[in-house]
Amino acid sequence: MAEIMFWEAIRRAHDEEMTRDPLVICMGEDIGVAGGTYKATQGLYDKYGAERVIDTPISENGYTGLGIGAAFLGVRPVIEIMSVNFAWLAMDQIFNSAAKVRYMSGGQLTAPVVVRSPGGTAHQLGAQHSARMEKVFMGVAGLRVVTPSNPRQAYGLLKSAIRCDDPVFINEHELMYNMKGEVPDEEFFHPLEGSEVSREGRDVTLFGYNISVHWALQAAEVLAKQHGIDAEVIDLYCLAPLDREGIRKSVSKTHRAVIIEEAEAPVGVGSEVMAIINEECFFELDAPPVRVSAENVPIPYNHGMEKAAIPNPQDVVKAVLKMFGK
Amino acid sequence: MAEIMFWEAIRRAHDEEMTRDPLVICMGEDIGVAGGTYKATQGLYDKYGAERVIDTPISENGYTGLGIGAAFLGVRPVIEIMSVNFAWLAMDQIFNSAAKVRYMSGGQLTAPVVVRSPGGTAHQLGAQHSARMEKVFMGVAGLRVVTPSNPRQAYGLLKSAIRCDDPVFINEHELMYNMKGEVPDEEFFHPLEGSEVSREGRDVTLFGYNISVHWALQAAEVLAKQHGIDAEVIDLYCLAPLDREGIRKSVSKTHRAVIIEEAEAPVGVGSEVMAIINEECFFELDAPPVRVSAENVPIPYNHGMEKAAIPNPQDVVKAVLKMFGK
Amino acid sequence: MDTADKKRLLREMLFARRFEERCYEAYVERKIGGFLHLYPGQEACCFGVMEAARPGHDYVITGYRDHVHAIKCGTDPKAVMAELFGKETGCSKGRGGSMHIFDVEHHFMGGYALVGGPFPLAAGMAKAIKMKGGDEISICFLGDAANNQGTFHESLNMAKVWNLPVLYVCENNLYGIGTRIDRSTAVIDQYKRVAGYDIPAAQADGQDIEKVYDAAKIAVDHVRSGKGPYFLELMTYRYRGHSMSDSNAYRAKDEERMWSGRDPIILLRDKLIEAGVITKDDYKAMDTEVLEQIENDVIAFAEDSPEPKVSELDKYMFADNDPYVRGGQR
Amino acid sequence: MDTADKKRLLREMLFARRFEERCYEAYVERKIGGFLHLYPGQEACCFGVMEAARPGHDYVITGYRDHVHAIKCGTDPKAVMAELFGKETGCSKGRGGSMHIFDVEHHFMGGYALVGGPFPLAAGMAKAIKMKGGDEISICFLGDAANNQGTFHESLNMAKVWNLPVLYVCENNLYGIGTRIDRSTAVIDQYKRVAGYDIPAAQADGQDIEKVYDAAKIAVDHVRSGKGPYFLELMTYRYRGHSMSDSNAYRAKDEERMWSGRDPIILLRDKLIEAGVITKDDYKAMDTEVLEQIENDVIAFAEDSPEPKVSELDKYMFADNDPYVRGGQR
Ligand SMILES: Cc1ncc(C[n+]2csc(CCOP(=O)(O)OP(=O)(O)O)c2C)c(N)n1
Ligand SMILES: Cc1ncc(C[n+]2csc(CCOP(=O)(O)OP(=O)(O)O)c2C)c(N)n1
Ligand SMILES: [Mg+2]
Ligand SMILES: [Mg+2]
Repeated sequence: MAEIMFWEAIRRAHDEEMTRDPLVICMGEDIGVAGGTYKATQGLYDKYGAERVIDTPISENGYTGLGIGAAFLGVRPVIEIMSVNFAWLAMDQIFNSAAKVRYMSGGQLTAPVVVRSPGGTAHQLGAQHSARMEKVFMGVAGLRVVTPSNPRQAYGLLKSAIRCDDPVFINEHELMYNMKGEVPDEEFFHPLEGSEVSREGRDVTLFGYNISVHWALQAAEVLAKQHGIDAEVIDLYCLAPLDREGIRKSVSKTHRAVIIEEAEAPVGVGSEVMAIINEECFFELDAPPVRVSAENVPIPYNHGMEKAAIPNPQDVVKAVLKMFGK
Repeated sequence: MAEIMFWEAIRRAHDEEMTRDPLVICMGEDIGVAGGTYKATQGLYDKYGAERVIDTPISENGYTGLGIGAAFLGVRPVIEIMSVNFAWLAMDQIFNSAAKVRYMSGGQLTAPVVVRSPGGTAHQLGAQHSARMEKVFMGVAGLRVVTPSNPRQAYGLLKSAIRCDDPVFINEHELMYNMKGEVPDEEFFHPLEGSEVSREGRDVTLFGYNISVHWALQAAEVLAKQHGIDAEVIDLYCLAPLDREGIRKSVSKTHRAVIIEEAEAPVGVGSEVMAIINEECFFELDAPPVRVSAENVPIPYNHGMEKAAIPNPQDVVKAVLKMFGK
Repeated sequence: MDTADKKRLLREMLFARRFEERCYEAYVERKIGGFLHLYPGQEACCFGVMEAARPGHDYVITGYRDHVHAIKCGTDPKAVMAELFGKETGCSKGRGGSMHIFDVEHHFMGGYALVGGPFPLAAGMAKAIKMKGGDEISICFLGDAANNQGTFHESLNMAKVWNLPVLYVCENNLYGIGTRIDRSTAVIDQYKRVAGYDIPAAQADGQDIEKVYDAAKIAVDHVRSGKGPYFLELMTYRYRGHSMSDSNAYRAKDEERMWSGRDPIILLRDKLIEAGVITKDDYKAMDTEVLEQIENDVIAFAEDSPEPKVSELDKYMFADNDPYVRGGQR
Repeated sequence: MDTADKKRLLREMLFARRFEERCYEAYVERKIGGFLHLYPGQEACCFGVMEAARPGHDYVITGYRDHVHAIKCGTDPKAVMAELFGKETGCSKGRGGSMHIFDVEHHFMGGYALVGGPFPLAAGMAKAIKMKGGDEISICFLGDAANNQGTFHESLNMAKVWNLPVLYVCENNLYGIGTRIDRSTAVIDQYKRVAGYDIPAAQADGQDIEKVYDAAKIAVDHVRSGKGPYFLELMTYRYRGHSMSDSNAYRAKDEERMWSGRDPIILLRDKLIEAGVITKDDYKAMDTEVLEQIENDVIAFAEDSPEPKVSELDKYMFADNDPYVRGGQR
């Protein structure tokens, strides 16, 4: 089992699937000749050529729709939207076409596209390049939404997403492409639904996804070492549909929940997980669930302000300590 | 105080503001010569002319952005998007430009636009014309979101939205334009924040907004008459920011909450109100809060299936009875 | 097109006309719900183009005004009417409705309700055809006002850059709902807008099916031969309001009269009568036969068909038991 | 442009060049964060156009490559650098950063990071100007690749239909990040794409400021005189990578050499030297002066300025105490 980087894991999944199936293609801005802004498609242009590794014009709604139309006839496009902020431009095709076509055609047509895009606040990219949009993708029926927290998931989720007959949105993170992690050498397919216990614990459940899993894990270390609190960390790699059963199980064990999300709080992952807890295991709760979210502002450029706008492991620790009355 | 229709109330607000301020304009598809799909701008073209009552091309992102640019220089555009489904096309300009420009310019520029659009499931309009998108508008920092439930609010909210210096999205409903209601004869301005007690009650709070307020009120009647349950109905006419204090107050009184929304449940108004209840008054709860939402599917055309996909007053009654163990 | 073809086309167009008129009635009778956009006046566009193409083989996609296009591709009119009635036997299983007619078997890839939505989808289908090496082409029928949508621009550019086998047919009926084209559009002749993409384009009379056919022949041959996209504009007119909820008050009576004088069915009928191919009585008999077929066959089927089951509300949302969902494999 | 103007413009362009180069260094020193897009190579575009327009009076809007445009409009370079340093004294109060320079007082209406975003905003400003009856014009500077965005199409159409006083300037530097224009765009000459909107258009050499000025004069006069929109394409080249994170590996060395041989500053300098307006030494002195100004004045100011207060994180999200929020009135 090799340690590889997040971007390498994505690249490998592309590569294997493109070797296997000549109808798998990838497309996006600067993914071909330039190899992709975050290298997720590096080398594929030379290997598979311009017909299958497609540098698109800056036409987000257009090329996303084009990918969807190709998928109608059996092509399997992996569409990269360079930054999730630009995905607003493509929402029409993602939701009005891809997410609805199977249903409204009575099951005749399906759009097995994968749309991948990095969301999240990176380093001082400013208000128009720091959106966290997972909540938007999760809220509309017809789309699967997954979000890897490590190279293994990045690889396995993309593999499954390409082969799955439903449209899948993969929410990545600009700050995570160079993260290292183990990925099995043999091919594998990560489930597109469910959740994962990243750390077992008894006292409180920390729900995270994508980057916030790491904040949760860091917080759990501090809580264990410095405060004697044994936190369980659940990785919600699937955001739509959320794993109600996994959420219930953990909260029924720990009786306490903190949800950590990088986005501003309103109608976000935090609120939805809370709602599920209320619906599934309200009476198991020993304390009100808590969300640790971003400040409700557009993201400022200034470094200090940017950091203050986004949650961090320390905020998680604080939230847990407060919950325990410490 | 005259009884007028919902569309007349909107028309009146437009008319008064356009008379007062020559920089108030309205724009949208077929709003001018044709008078507006739902008559909200009827007669204004003849009265104010083509420069101020603008029939736009079918270019949602374009004309929304144009309105925002005009607002930079002091124009006050009221932009109608004929159906909220088409708003996906304009999200880029709404969020990336209007909602962020004040912040990222350090307060120098603001985009005092009003975007009005009917959302909701009407009568068999199918999957691509039945979206309920309030959740999408609520989740991103920088936009105000209001949603009138009656002609008085429709009038007063639009009046305030036009004059407010922030961008405001007004979520209307296709099925409500012909609803009648009293609107004061004298000019008035409805607050853009807060919530309203539509019916006082002791036993349970029903949270609704826009059309679901009416389902809640109907359910409350049934509950009172047939089951001796006295429901309070709160009208969340402001969805961003939600009225935490109003929510807390009511739940602290009734100790029970049901949130009714026409949209599919994930990351919706229901989950956010639940989260707020958990954060504000968890220990006041006598029962887990409950959401009454749509089925999590694209909306089917068939009449019976469509009805089954969307909640109704009966569902609210059932949810309350279940909560009371009846 | 030989004489037999023309006679057949006359009947096909007449059938389409009567089909749509019957939809109107069924809507008034509340058998059909939702938005209903009818095609009368524009028949020569669809029939002329598809006659030059290969219905059922070439992939066709369009907007919400879609019943006739599906029928011409080979969809059973019964299945279209049943769809409008919201029945399980409808071509979209009652889930789609008037704006979402689908018949993948006949390569009718759907009606879509977002104006401009099909532009990129059509280019995508063309991309797939090209990758798979087939001799089909992708044909996208849309209206004039749709060309103001950004997707028009984006799709035409990509279609040209990647040399995709897609034929864009613009049915220019001079209006987008109640807005006359010159009030929304800088350049009225839509085929001229395509210069910015270096795509060959032509304009033809959309009321005369022979002219449509001739223009479409060139277009289809161009695309099928691998020369890339083509744009064909057909000048036409819709007789009714935009949809059933449209009062149609915005058009001058003169204009309407002028266009009804150029009815595509009457034009072809009169030509065939003049040429001695049919008589007036033949035409009347044809009409009676068409009306009977629609009533006894099409409407009866739609009426008698069952509704979809409410218990199957979430059928078709996702693929059934897709193994990848649980980490399995196919 | 008389001789004095040319001399002034030489200094202005040189200042812009040195300013940008100093940004590069500051970025390497980690004084500047985020994405940084620099302007060297393209200076004659902005300075030539704005010389023909009225800086500080006409409204200007552009993309993320925006520092120099703001400075030419009249923004204090100190405030621009302070913005890049994320300081409270920055022209956007440290909230915007490199891609979001704003200076409304000087009618510099912002840099925007979404490619194609400013197209409709510029048309909207033109709409406001027209309604208010001013003699300003709206000027939108964007790149070549931006023209593939749907907003380009939508905005140009509206600008023409409503006859808006907007000048679109396309700085065609042949690349959108690493993608060469012919790989993404069906028609290379961008001014030809505008035929589909019936908007007058021209192409000019973007390296020779006199040619830019001459072309821009015609354009600006057209727009200001009420004749509606205009599209001006300027052929140019950026010397550096797209942004600081761009390796710039995709361009041929030959091509780069060819373009650096047509440096807008050197071209003007040599003309002025040849004409005897300045000497080589004058130019050197000018350069020294510019460099000192940037170091002692601009950088020092940015360095010494305070950071914004974290406690003011939600300042500027909404208007302060807007009475309508609570149902009051102004
Ligand atoms: C994105 C979007 N915007 C607006 C509408 C509303 N709408 C439906 S049809 C139509 C007019 C389209 O006109 P045209 O493209 O000329 O086609 P026609 O109806 O004349 O065949 C409009 C504005 C829509 N369905 N989708
Ligand atoms: C909507 C959107 N899509 C993609 C990007 C990423 N991006 C930033 S600049 C750029 C290239 C733009 O090229 P061009 O318009 O020619 O301007 P130039 O940078 O050459 O001045 C791209 C693709 C973006 N910022 N916004
Ligand atoms: Mg039309
Ligand atoms: Mg460029």
